[in-house]
Amino acid sequence: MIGNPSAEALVMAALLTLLAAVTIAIARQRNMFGVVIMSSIYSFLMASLMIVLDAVDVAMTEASVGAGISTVILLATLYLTGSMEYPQRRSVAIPLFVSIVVGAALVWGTIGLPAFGIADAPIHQHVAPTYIDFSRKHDMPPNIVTAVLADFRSFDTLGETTVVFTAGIGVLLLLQGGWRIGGARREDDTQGDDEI
Amino acid sequence: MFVLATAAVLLALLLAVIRAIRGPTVFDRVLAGNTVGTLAILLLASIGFLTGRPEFLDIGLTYGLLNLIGTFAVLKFFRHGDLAYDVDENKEGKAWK
Amino acid sequence: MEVIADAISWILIALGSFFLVSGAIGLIRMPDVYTRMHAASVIDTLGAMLLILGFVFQAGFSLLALKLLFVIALLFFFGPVASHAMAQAALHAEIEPLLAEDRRGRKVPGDDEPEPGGQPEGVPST
Amino acid sequence: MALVYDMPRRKRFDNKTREQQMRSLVLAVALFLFWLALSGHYTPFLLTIGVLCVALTVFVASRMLIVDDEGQPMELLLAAPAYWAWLYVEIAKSAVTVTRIILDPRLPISPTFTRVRASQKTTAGLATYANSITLTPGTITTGVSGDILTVHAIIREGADDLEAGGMDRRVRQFEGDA
Repeated sequence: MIGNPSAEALVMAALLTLLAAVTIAIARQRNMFGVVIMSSIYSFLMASLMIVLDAVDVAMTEASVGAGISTVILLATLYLTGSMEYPQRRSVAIPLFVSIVVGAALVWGTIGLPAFGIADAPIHQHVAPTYIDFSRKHDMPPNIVTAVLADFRSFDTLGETTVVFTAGIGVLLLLQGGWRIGGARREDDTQGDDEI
Repeated sequence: MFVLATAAVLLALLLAVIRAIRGPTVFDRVLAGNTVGTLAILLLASIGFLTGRPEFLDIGLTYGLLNLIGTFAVLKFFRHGDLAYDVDENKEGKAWK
Repeated sequence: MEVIADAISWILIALGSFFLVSGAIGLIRMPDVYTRMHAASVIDTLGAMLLILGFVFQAGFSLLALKLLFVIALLFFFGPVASHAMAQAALHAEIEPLLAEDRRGRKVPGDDEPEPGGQPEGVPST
Repeated sequence: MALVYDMPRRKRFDNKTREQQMRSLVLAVALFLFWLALSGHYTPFLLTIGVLCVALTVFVASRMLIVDDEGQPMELLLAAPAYWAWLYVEIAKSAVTVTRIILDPRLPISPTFTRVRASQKTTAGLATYANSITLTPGTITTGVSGDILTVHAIIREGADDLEAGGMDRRVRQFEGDA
């Protein structure tokens, strides 16, 4: 947030508006493929918002999990289920009530947080200086974000990396095609396969 | 100048999202999604320059690759109805020359 | 020297922004999927590449400029692959293109069996 | 449901020729340069890690049998910059055309499907031609069957240009230079 604070705020407002629009569209969408594609759009917008908020590592994770692996997983699910949502039969009163209460509780929770971007927030008092001192003293990677992710929080990162690794397997699945188990394939797979 | 670039990217993003919401076919949404991915890279770059910290452009490369993978996953599903489909496996002897 | 680089980069950024926005307008205005793909490819090629080239001039000779060039290369190599896959999948799903003229039945030199088709299938809504 | 057993469709691992070793080496050098460009920190420890990563990647790539003339067409590398420059000018010209169509209030499109013949001799050349058609705004390759490309063009003139075969000749020249 060094440059132009008002431009920053404007970009953030625009992105949040787009996010809200996409969310409403997802909720109204009845075709599941549309939902999958729009949630991937949502992830890209969310990742851009994270960049504006200077949370670069979160943006990276959001993009790879949201746009990469969850697309693959949701499509694999759609392969097993149908692709159209059934019309809603029950009343929406109770779900609406629950989500309003939860949302209100979350908003209420944010009141207790320190103001956004303030310099004397608790995290800047002891956490960040400790990371910086410690990583300098013990010859950790030159990039402190890397040091925090790979040295201080390595188990947490191991979990995240596992997710990204799984995403990599999804990529192989897509690009390499695949021999099915035992090299077998079904005869009827070739039907309807014409070349345009 | 970077403000202009950021504004242009945001405007294009808005129009692409409108296209994604309006559809009408799934392929319109895929197309809009692909465009949003490209615009996210551009937004990343222009915000980087706007705030004077353009160091995290590597992430743009990741975005590009992920965008490609997501698009391909959806399209492969539509083309073949299956994510693990292999063209060569199912079509012998039609290779190019 | 600095001034010249700045001027070039400003021109490139302005042009890139222009093509970006007009491609996005095309995304809204075009009547069907296939024509919208052409509009989107304006964004992917000229819009994005000019904008990033403008940023390259701002970055000067550094690793940053190299990274930006990698982004251009990515768009250059993978953009057409995605467009092609999209068009093919849409055709496979039997989404009929609006056509002013269908020359798929035309004889190509060195070709024995022309594909069926070849009749004009309606006029685009202009 | 009949089961059909296929042999793995590509070459076996063991006949690693001299050419493949050469390709692996070029791939390793290219990857290491890429690594250096992205890293920006050059201490002995990090450089060693980089070399190890590159070695692992090349090993996995050669095990996946993607280090071949299709996956890594290094012959085309020398002729490429001139071709890319030419292609970029073409892209700019047709992008301006498409932009004028978009911004014209009457939206004067005349979408056309056509078929053109690709006269390239190698798969890399064919892929270059098909991708170049797609990359220029206004034309998209929608299918490849043998050496016939199906192309969707946004205006008739785009289809006419492709049928005249200027780009086809340019790609063949590019392929021949290599």
